[in-house]
Amino acid sequence: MRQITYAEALNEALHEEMERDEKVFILGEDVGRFWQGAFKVTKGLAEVFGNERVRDTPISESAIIGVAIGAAITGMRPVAEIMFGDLTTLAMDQIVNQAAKLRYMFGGQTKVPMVVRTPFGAGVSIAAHLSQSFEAWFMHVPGLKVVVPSTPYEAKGLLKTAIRDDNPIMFLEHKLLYPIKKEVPKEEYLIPFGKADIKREGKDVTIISTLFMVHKALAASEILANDGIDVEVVDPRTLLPLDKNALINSVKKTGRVVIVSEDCKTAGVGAEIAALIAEEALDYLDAPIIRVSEPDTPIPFSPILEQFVIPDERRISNAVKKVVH
Amino acid sequence: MRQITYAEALNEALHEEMERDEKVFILGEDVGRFWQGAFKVTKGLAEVFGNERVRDTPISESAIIGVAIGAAITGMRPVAEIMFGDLTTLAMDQIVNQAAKLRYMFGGQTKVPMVVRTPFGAGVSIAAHLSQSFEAWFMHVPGLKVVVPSTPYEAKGLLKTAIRDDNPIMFLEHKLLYPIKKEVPKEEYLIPFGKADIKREGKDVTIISTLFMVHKALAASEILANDGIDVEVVDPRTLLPLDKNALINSVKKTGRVVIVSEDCKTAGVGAEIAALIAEEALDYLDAPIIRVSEPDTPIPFSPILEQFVIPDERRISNAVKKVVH
Amino acid sequence: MLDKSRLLNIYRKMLEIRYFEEKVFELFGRNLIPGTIHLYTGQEAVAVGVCLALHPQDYITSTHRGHGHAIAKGARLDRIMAEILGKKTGYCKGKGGSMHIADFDVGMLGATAVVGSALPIASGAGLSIKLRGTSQVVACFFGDGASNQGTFHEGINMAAIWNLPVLFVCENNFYAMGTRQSSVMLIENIAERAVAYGIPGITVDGNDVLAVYEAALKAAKRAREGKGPTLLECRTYRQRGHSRFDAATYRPKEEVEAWLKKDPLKRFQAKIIDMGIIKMDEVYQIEQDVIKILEDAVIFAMESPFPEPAEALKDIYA
Amino acid sequence: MLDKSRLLNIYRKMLEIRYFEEKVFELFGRNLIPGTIHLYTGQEAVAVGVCLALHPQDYITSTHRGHGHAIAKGARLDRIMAEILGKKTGYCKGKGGSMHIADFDVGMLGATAVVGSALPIASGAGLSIKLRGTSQVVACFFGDGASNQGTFHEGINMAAIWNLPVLFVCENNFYAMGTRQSSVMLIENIAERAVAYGIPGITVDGNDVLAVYEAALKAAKRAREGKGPTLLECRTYRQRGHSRFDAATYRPKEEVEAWLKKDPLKRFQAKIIDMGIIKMDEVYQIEQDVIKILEDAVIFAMESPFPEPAEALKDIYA
Ligand SMILES: Cc1ncc(C[n+]2csc(CCOP(=O)(O)OP(=O)(O)O)c2C)c(N)n1
Ligand SMILES: Cc1ncc(C[n+]2csc(CCOP(=O)(O)OP(=O)(O)O)c2C)c(N)n1
Ligand SMILES: [Mg+2]
Ligand SMILES: [Mg+2]
Repeated sequence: MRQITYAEALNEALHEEMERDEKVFILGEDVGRFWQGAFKVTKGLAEVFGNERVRDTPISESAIIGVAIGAAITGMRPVAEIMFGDLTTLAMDQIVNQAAKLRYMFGGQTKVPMVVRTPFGAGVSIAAHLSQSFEAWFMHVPGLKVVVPSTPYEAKGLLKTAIRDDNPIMFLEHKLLYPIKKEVPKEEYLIPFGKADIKREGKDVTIISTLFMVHKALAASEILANDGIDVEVVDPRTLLPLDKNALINSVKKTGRVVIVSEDCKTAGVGAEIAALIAEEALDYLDAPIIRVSEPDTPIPFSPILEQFVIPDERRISNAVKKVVH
Repeated sequence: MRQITYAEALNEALHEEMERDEKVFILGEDVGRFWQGAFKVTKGLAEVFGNERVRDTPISESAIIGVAIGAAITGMRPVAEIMFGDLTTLAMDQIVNQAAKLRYMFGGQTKVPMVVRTPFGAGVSIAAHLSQSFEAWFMHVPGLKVVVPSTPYEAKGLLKTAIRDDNPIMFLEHKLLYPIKKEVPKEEYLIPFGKADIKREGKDVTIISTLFMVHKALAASEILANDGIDVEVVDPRTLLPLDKNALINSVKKTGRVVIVSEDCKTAGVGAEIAALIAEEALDYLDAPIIRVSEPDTPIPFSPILEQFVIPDERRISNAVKKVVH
Repeated sequence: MLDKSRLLNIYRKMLEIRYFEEKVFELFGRNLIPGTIHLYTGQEAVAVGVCLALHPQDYITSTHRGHGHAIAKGARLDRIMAEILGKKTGYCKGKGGSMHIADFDVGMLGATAVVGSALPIASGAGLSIKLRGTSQVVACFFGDGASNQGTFHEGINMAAIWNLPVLFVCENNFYAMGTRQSSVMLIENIAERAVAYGIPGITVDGNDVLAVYEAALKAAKRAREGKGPTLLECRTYRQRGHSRFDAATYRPKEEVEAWLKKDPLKRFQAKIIDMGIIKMDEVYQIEQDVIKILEDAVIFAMESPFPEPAEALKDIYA
Repeated sequence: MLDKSRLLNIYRKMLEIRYFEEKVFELFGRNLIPGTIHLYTGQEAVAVGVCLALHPQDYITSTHRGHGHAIAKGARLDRIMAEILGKKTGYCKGKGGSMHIADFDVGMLGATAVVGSALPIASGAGLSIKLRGTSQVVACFFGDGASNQGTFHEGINMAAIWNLPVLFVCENNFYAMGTRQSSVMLIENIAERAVAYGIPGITVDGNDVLAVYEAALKAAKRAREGKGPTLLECRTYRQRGHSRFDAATYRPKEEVEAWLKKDPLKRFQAKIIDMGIIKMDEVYQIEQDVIKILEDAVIFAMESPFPEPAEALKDIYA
């Protein structure tokens, strides 16, 4: 099968959905023909669909989201790009109080079909303001859906599903994933929300991880296989809705679980998943649940410091060994 | 001992600290002499300390926090009030990217001694925009401290500590606590951060809860005592730093734990506490960890709906009975 | 000049709002309304004047002080009242309450309790109009206090650069809770802020419903012609406190009295009587009509059931 | 008129920034700098002109394009360079990098990577000055792009109503990444936005260091007298791409060439030579001096150790 990058997969999804439905349009800073997106995800789209449907905005994150909401509740299907995930902090009222709640507050009179695409993640040495991951915040907001694609295949299939969904979607990408090249079918496909994917089958330990950490978990699993530890890697693919059954079934099978996420440990993604297991599958656990994540620090600039805080194969392996022994 | 309300206790703390240290000042919407704070916490302070030190601001939440930061890094000790906790969404960049990270990003060159006071919580029928609780978000932000006083005694002692602390403090109050009247010593006292308080000793089950839920947990405990269930109620008092030892010791003693918080369940305060226990005290658990919280919904307006989503004594009791049997 | 039937309609709408709000005040006093209320009393000319300049398919966005906007845009009194009482038959099934009235069927896109948050949303509705190629416009109501929010700046600027059909209607009632406009901005007329976005800014007497109407009509025409947004400042006054709990002692007595003399309803009534457009018995007839539909609305609302508790778990996702 | 030594100092500072940035560009090309860089080349007259109008104890806040601000305010080249290289001896111990240079000892309150976020922080420093009763002022640098952020509106308004001693210095280089100023605002001069806050707004040629200096001096004087903030727009141009990865092909060639002719450094050099203030050999001498301290700075930075990994866990709390 042909291989394309994660960025190209996203681009294809946007292209196809804009072609399919003229209500779909894009807005964001520098998404248009001059820059084509900070990570080139909107490459070529302005040329094909014009400046009206691929709109460069001022640097106004709050209004980008607000405008998307207003368009969504009056019949359009906007896809908004926020250049860095950290900058969603500038638009939290619009995301959390408006997009997520309008339907509920108005008793179901409206729906808010919109997608907010934004990249999280560290690893490119751009320091504390542009390297965070706080998926967990959005999991805490009913009304939103939270999508976390880990491969080009998922990026395309989930983005197409997101654009067709009638709810506000936080579509969270990862900077280090954009250049990753993998197989993506040419034929149209959609990936449903709330369906985890078992990225590697195994019987000894379950690793639950998302986004870029899926790749580190897989790499760690290969190393562990040499030590005779057979790891199952489960990628939830959407954090809200979360495929609880798939996670719990894997834990029931292995009895041991390590959760790997790139966010700060306290009150992060790992907390929710661990709590879920402690609530619903405690009796199947043969060892404590270990969370591997960033320590509770901002992301530092210097690569030596940055690499120290980002979870790596070694820390993942150690955690797995700890729950196995 | 004399009794004063939670609002009065906060007011006394502000009064005393402003008297003690002229660097302390207050800013926020309608905190001044005309309104004296939406919940009257700043009552009388403008009269005593003048408009310069008790400053009414425009409706500009982001600038309220930003101005506090600028003052804090240049030698002042601001106490900012955000009228409703939900509105911190308008200032998240300033809170999360600036206040919490400046010290770190600048290699320790500065400190950011400021307090953000704001009320969370439902129960007064003012609907989805003004009734949320998302303490968990702030727990996920290294650099912040998160304070959650449940009684007038704690309100005063913790606020004084917060004002003297050299870090940015999210001081989270609860609307329904303001009128609660309880004993508060006249003599000066401080309450250290990171020290949980056992609000009720018991041996059968541990309830961990904060803010207004402490009172519901205590009420539920009395009912459960009649059924012969001896509940221990632990109030962490600060969520960041979190007194892990106190929580874990109580769990070790009782072997059973229910976490009660008023936020939405998914990725809430209960998630972090449950994950912590599943990681560090799994072997002591005799039953799954149950979280009692709001379901994953926005807060509805009509009292009959609102009361349905807020955790109550009945739901707390049921959860306790479930972990006991 | 407007014809008689439209003038009478203006009068009726303003009266509906006035009496509705006084009824809400009364019901609140009788403990029948949960939460809090922010009454529109005294500001009726703004909502009515602006909405008269709109077509049925046009949109509005509203605020915490939004009953008047909903009524002026054509929402039903009974269902607004039912919502305020937290009933199942309310516009939002009891989930929204006084601060979140919405009626999408009449183009009322809902009220927000986060001050200033509707400005970018209104711009978004304007963008949608442009992209869909209809001739609608959006009127976005907000207060003097809201004009200091970052969303004011971002929302209006975006509408300006894209020539979106939006009327940004600032209801300058000179106070945001207890905070005077003059203490939180150095300029006198909020409309001056239009300069920052290169769009027209107009200040009108917000207690003169015809002045508001004419300014709004001009702005709507401009918007429909693709010439972009207008910032329309209507200077008015809330005759009651900020919310039900506020005695508004921070306002000088003389100021309140001076504004009461400029009451928009009385002024308009006097005007149409003076002009010979309406006679006292017609005034009386309209009054009776309004009282009657309001009574029916109250009965409807009072007799409606509360929602089932489990309704709280619905409408989270589409 | 400024005396010779100050004029020479201006020249030296501008040259320090220019050469520093060219060195950063070179080191980045050699893969010695992690992350990205945003060079100040071409905008030197703004930082130098403004900081010349400030006292040592005054404050500045800075942006992602901040090396020049730090140098102009008196920060050391060697420690800035060490920070950019991620070294332990950098101003932030390697935790901040190019986008977060700070030197509190010289009143440089740090650079932010969140566009527009420093405006309210600068106002806060201004409030602190007022409350502490010192005669300091704050200069807040930001770009044309930043002026569309909500924080611009909120931050300036708050400084205005409280008469805070802040110079809001907008470096209008006509682009925010690939986005032209004219496509994201309808007005030509960003200084016009001052009208919205009732404060002075001044537009100057940002490539004329003396014009910048004079405007800043006037604004600083006003601020020190308790008369409040000024919005000072300096029209300038970045001679390179937005960041190291950007070839800036979105800019018309003629535009770039026209601006290169207005190069602030060459213009100032020509001026002081024409005026007879400085002779070519003095120019040469300054150049040699700057090259020397820059060489030393690079050696210092290159030879400095990287931080210990565990340094990542420090400085989170005071
Ligand atoms: C963003 C935000 N800040 C503060 C509040 C609390 N609050 C509710 S109404 C109000 C005053 C609003 O004033 P204005 O915009 O002038 O409208 P008015 O009440 O005069 O109609 C405030 C501060 C809020 N709801 N939202
Ligand atoms: C709030 C925010 N939005 C977007 C970005 C990404 N970004 C970094 S620099 C920049 C352009 C800034 O333009 P301007 O303010 O004019 O400054 P200049 O780069 O021209 O110096 C953008 C969009 C950011 N860092 N912060
Ligand atoms: Mg007002
Ligand atoms: Mg620029």
